Amino acid sequence: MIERSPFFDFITYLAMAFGALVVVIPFWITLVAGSQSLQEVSQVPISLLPSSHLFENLAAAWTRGDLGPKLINSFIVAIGVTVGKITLASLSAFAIVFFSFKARMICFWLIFITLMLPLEVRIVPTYSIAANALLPFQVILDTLGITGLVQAVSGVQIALNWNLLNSYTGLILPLVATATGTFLYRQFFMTIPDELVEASKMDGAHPLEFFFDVLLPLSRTNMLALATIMFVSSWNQYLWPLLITTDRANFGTVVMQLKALIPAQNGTPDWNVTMAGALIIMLPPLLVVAFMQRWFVRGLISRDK
Amino acid sequence: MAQITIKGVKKNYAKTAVIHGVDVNIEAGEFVVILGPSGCGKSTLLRMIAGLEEITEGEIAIGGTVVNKLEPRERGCAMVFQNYALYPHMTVRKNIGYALKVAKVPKAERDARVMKVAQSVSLEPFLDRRPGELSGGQRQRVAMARAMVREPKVFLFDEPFSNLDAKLRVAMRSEVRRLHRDLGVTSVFVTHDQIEAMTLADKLIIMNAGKVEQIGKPTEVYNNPASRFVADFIGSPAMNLFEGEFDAEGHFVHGAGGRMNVSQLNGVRQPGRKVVLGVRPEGVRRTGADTHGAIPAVVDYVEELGASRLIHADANGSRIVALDNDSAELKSGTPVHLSLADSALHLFSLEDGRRISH
Amino acid sequence: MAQITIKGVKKNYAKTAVIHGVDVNIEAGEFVVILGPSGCGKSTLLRMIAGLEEITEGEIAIGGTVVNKLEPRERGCAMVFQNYALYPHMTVRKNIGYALKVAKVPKAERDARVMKVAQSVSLEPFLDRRPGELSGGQRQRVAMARAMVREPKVFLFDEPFSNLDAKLRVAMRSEVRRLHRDLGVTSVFVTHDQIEAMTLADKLIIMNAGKVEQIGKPTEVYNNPASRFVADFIGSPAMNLFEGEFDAEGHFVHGAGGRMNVSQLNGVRQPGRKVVLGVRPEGVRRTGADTHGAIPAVVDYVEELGASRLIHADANGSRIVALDNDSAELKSGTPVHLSLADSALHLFSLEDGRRISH
Amino acid sequence: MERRAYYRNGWMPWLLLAPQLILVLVFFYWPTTQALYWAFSLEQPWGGGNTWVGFDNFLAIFRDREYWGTVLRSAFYAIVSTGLSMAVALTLAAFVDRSLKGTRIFQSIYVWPYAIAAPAAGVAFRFIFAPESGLIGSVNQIWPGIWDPATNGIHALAMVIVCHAWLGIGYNFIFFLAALQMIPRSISEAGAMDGARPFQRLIDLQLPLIAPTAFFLLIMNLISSFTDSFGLIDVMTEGGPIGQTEVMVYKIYFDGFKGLDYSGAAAQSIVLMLLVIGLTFVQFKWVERRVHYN
Amino acid sequence: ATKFEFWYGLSGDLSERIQDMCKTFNESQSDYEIVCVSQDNYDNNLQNTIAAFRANKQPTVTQIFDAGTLDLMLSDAFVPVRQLMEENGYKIDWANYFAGVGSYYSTSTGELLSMPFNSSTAQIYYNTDALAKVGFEGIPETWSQVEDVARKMKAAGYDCPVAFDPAGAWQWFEQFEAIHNQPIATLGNGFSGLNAEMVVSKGKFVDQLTWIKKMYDEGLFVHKSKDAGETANDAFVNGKCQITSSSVADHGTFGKQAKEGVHWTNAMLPMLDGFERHNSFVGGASLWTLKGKSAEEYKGAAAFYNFLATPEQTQWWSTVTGYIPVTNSGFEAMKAAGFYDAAPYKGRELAIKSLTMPAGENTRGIRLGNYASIRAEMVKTIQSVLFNNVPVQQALEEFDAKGNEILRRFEATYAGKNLL
Ligand SMILES: Nc1ncnc2c1ncn2[C@@H]1O[C@H](COP(=O)(O)OP(=O)(O)OP(=O)(O)O)[C@@H](O)[C@H]1O
Ligand SMILES: Nc1ncnc2c1ncn2[C@@H]1O[C@H](COP(=O)(O)OP(=O)(O)OP(=O)(O)O)[C@@H](O)[C@H]1O
Ligand SMILES: O=P(O)(O)OC[C@H](O)CO
Ligand SMILES: [Mg+2]
Ligand SMILES: [Mg+2]
Repeated sequence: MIERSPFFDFITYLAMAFGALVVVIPFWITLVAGSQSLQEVSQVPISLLPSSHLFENLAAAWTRGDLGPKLINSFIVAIGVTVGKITLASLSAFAIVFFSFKARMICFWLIFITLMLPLEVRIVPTYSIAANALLPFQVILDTLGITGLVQAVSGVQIALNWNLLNSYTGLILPLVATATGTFLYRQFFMTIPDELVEASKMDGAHPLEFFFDVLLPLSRTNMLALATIMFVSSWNQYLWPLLITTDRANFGTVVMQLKALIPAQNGTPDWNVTMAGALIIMLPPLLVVAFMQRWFVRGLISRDK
Repeated sequence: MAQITIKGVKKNYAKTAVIHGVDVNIEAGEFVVILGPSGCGKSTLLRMIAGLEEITEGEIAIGGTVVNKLEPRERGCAMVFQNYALYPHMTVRKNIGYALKVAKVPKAERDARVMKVAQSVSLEPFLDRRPGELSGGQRQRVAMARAMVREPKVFLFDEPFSNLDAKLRVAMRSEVRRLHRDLGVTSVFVTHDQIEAMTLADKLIIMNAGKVEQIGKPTEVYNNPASRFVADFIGSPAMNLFEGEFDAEGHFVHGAGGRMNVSQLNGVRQPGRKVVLGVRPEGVRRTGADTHGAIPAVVDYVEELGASRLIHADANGSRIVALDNDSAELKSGTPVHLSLADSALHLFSLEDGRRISH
Repeated sequence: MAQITIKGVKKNYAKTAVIHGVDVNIEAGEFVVILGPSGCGKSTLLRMIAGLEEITEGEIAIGGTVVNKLEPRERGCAMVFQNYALYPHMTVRKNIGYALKVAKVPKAERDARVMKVAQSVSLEPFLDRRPGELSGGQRQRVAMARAMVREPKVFLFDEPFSNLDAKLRVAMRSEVRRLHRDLGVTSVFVTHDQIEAMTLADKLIIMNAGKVEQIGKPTEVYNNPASRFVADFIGSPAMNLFEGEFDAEGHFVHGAGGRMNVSQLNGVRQPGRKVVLGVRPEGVRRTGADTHGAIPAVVDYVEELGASRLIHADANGSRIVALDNDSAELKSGTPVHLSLADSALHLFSLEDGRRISH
Repeated sequence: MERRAYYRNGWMPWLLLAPQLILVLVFFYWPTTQALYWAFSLEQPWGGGNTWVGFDNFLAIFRDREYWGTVLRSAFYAIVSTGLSMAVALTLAAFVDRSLKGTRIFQSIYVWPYAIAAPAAGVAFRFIFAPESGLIGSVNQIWPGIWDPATNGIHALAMVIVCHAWLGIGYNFIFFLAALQMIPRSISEAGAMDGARPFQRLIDLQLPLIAPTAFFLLIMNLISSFTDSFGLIDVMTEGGPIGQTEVMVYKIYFDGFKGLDYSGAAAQSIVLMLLVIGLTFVQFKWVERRVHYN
Repeated sequence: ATKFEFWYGLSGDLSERIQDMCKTFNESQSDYEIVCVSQDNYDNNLQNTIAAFRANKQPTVTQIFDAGTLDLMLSDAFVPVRQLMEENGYKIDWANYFAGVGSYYSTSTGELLSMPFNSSTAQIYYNTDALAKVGFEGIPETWSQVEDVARKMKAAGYDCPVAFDPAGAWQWFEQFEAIHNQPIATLGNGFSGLNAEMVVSKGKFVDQLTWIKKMYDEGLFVHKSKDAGETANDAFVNGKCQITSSSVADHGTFGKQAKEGVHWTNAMLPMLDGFERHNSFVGGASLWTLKGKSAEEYKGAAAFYNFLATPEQTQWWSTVTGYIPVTNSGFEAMKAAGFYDAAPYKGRELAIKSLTMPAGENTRGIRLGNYASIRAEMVKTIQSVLFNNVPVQQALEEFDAKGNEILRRFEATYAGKNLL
């Protein structure tokens, strides 16, 4: 920047260091507590230096929270959501941005509105749809009288049923449905110069050829940013998995296990194990963000000129 | 190589009319330049030819086929865009070859054709670079190569040089000219740079506000502008234009009572007729005070152009610019005398701006 | 109004040197234009004067005070940026008045001064608009008004017209000239447009690759370019430059054995001396085949400029451009004869490009 | 300006949109419709049937003082956590924007909180704020009983809010930084030439110019504080003590799932939906009307 | 073998015992395989069961706590246990079950709906060393004695005489009402109609809560909870607190977890002076068989219940946990075998004693709709009195109002249905 006075630079560093402290302290405390023994962690005031019990605690948390299979579940869900969302979002954003058809704006709003009403707000009814995701179609068939017709003709009763409870599909699909990705892609696609589309038209490319040959390669950075966002947010999902998995042993995710790691009602207050567990749970998304942050930031700063 | 016929073409965006009915005939192999101020509809017209914009009314035929309903890829046109519109993620080779790939031309043939085109515009050393690693001029050449490789019937250029600096522009101009000479493909070139237009065109189309003002050879347009608009638009420094009327003695009265002796306009000097008198700066010369018909003026400032200079002066309330080769210093406020070259006078109707022949 | 002294100024970005040591003296009240190709360091130099860029080495003094360590606000300079850098969220009034507000000038006085400045650049009707609601030329004037209102000791302009179209550029040029005439403030103006440079400068500084190539009056620079670079850079169409050497008879040998009679270069025609010979297109004229020293050439193509035209021809393997006023058509391939005007020859060393006086 | 490079192709856009539209229909519009229906009826928890009751469910929650308490608490929570988070993020972004040497390291650290699941952060903060141990617990050594989120609702709420604000720092920071960096450098330089010092430039030039981003963030934060607070509260306080950290979403979950009052919860969901839609609408109105500076 | 699922709401040590039990069952025969899944706690198990039921993914058997009994009864989602056993050809002597246990899970006509399983009641636990230290002979039997003892303990340097967790509404509130034969709601706590009304603010609990508040303010009752970092039970077994009240189910856990040198005993809940002791409520949970499963699965469930009803199994369960044997014969057999005579089981017979005290019109149990929510309201009520100094009378009136709202809502939800 412009002013280069050493004093001002000093203030800047001071403020930034303070900010870093604020951001890092919770991580540090988690690490420190996770590395201490039960005695150390129960001391008041707690020592701010890590101790030597990290691995025992990690191991204890690992078994108590049954983190192995839960981590795998979390990965499956996070990757499933990420891949699904990127696919869906890029396709629908492509349609919305590059095609001219009457219902374009209606479709955009239909999808976009979902952005405003996160899952948490419609928990209860969403649950029942998860029990039978085909219910809407059944109802449509029923009200149109098709069910009755088919039954009268063939004697077969149409009963659509697709239970998503306790399944990866159930964990993944509803998270894929939301509009964040579509919105981000739309924002990016709008920065693509008209001329590029036109050039490809002049070159004789079909819309899908334009999509695969030009648009997708160009949105690589955005894809990475979106992937980061999606991975992190689906990894961190709490309420939805909590709701949709009654069979936690098989379909639980790590974040759900946090509560199980908190010292139990009549157990010892072994916060060291809890924190070690938290450490394990935090790590994958943290690594993803730390690793992707360059693209992540760049992908969001789509400088449209 | 194909003839292009534009018949009664109009274009509306929603309610606003942008092209008000254009009729143009472009011969096969001709190099046509469309020139006009920003927003006059040049690009729109070009894009209608290309098929990138729907034609609201009228008809465009390429090589005898009406193309109104055809997709861009079916029209056999290639286009060079203002900002090149190269695919940023593809190498030069892939950029040039993309149209062929889409057309499912076999790889071997594709490579050969790309190579041939690349050679013809000296791009071989850069075939494996991305557009981002090229200079402006090189990018421009890639854009041209991309258009050439399809061996189209028509080339369309939309201000292809406007992002280049002056030196490069001159160079690219001669490259385009060479290209046209070599391939002889019908070309339509849009620009708002008149030097570009003058130097490139076989046929010049001057557009203004969605209408064609004049069609003709560049020299024809320069020497016989069909309207006040064209007169003002073509030529740099711009033509001096004086609004005024003829008095009883046939003098041209303008500004704060300035009078000019314009006897050469004999025949059109009806007293009271309101006209615009035009004369190019090179038709205005410094002269002695005693020259017949000399116009007294006061120097405002002088612009040094290197080889020559422009004298900006005030003649009885009208601004007048004269081209001068003398190198003596002329301070602001110096009185001078100017005379108008006989042959260089243009006359336009004040009402509708059309040329008045004399 | 202040004198600016630039002494041995260098600038490095990290490791790369961008300005290699510049010494310039700018008199109080002078209008200096820095001209050079893109990337040569013009903006960097200007920004070092402004205080927006640290000075790596050397010294800049304004009005006798060394300003190396001063903040921009302490230097008494005002700057007009290439893209105007207007505050988009403030009205024109606030844009212009912002510096005064920061300086805690009382509201009444501030308003008065803003109004005065706005009047002087005809902006009163727009005072309550935002920059986004102004045309390019109006924005440009706001930028100037903003610089003027502080009554600075120095005006700095960084390619202020590069975003304007040709017509507007001409108009703004005269506005800047008038401004300077009225206020007489020391001004430094950066551009890479040579017409702008030629027409505006009291003193022209030609820069190339971080070095000053030549300092002088515009006509001086045009007529006596100090180096091959300057000769090539100044003048449009560009000067013809031929690389070659003198033969035993004192003829200049170039291209594929072309020979020119350049007897007027007497004194520097050492046989075998490798030089670059320069002549402006207006110094090359068509002539009869029997004219003494006529150079035979073949027309490549002709560029129509309206009032005149450029003949691009090939003279024994060297490209040569001549300015011609004749309007007879010249087809590609026509043989012509050209002669070089006596007074117009320039000679440069082939090695270092410096001018060789003769 | 409107884009003009549209493809016209009857069925293809529909094909492209179909997967997303179907999912949205199934997982969004259907449940929402159902919630709407439940909100106007009494739904038996075991799914045995329901009875239409009109606006009774809404009247019931509106008559409930505790519900209004939750609404007010949500508003307080939203405003304070948003304010705190945005202020910290903006300050950091403003300093980082000076791009001094080494700034990149700070920049990447500041993004970290974004990666953390609310419940995970909740666990860490709960420990940090635990009255008898942890970091803040030490104050109780000096002044016994001064800090006790277990019995003091205000302490508990403060603890949750601080954690929520912390979680938002990363996201807010990125957007602020992006916005700041998108301001042309020359604007700041022009400000400097006009004599304004850094702080004054921040107030006079940068803040107004990033106003759209700030507003966008404001709304996103507010919405997230209505909705994302669930995980945090669930692991930190479970709404307690005395329901003093119960916010709207938590109550919806609690009443619906724990309390088996599906209809009451649905009515509350509808109210919250309207609120969030309202906020988003405000954002759009504002963004639409926001000054197009160029 | 036919597989079927059993969901339960216990965790920790008790969960492991259930797993042992399931293993024994699976090993005892080869026709059925029971899969036992913990849902952490009673609340969760009820919610998840409902959720699963709505999705048609319910387990065959689920463990529902006392507070959820009416929710199940009206759900139309279960197969009554008596019917199940009959249909599958098992003869169970239902009269053998403790009257208090049986009646809690039966219709007004005496039809037993769910299988009694882990029954308990509340107890008070004392640190005997502390009692000795302040010179108290025997065991306090009234709250005024408790107050006295606590005061002395405080004086003797004990920081925490009584550990108090407001979340323990079951022992501190419900059981108090039972043994004092105080109504929580009209109509015999809802046994004779869905239109019962809350009456807590009109009864003795007003005084009791006032007293608790006084004790809390004096530092004699000390807040111990999960949120405060240490639960009441932990504080007691660690010797930090000297008195606590909890389920007899914890008797076993206390025995295992008590720190070295911590000596303790249990007793029936203290009484207010001048009140005749009535029976306390049956706590814990019972097993419900859910509708919508196959006949094979029901056969398995019946076999499982039959297995639970065997005397050996009853005795084993009661031994490894603190839960009471639910049948008369089981209890008698254990008593005869001298089970209750010595540590670590000594004292558990007091639970039976408490449960078999004379019955009153308000001691049959609690049959209120969505009672879990009402209980949660009571926790808040106690917290607001202790932490926020809300006047007791006002707090309890608000509690009644809140409770009535829940009840009326429940009534409306099941409009047209009647109590079984
Ligand atoms: N998609 C559109 N919707 C509405 N009006 C448009 C659209 N595209 C162009 N126009 C208008 O049509 C007119 C002609 O535009 P066009 O782009 O053809 O001008 P142009 O001559 O190419 O100008 P330039 O030299 O600036 O490129 C302009 O006034 C422009 O504002
Ligand atoms: N911040 C920077 N870091 C590194 N190099 C820089 C920086 N700014 C400018 N340069 C380099 O310094 C050289 C001079 O830049 P400068 O902007 O002064 O050129 P200029 O003459 O103004 O060019 P133009 O006409 O394109 O504006 C260029 O080569 C440029 O790449
Ligand atoms: O801890 P338990 O199993 O005795 O149960 C206590 C209560 O009855 C639960 O509602
Ligand atoms: Mg255009
Ligand atoms: Mg520059």
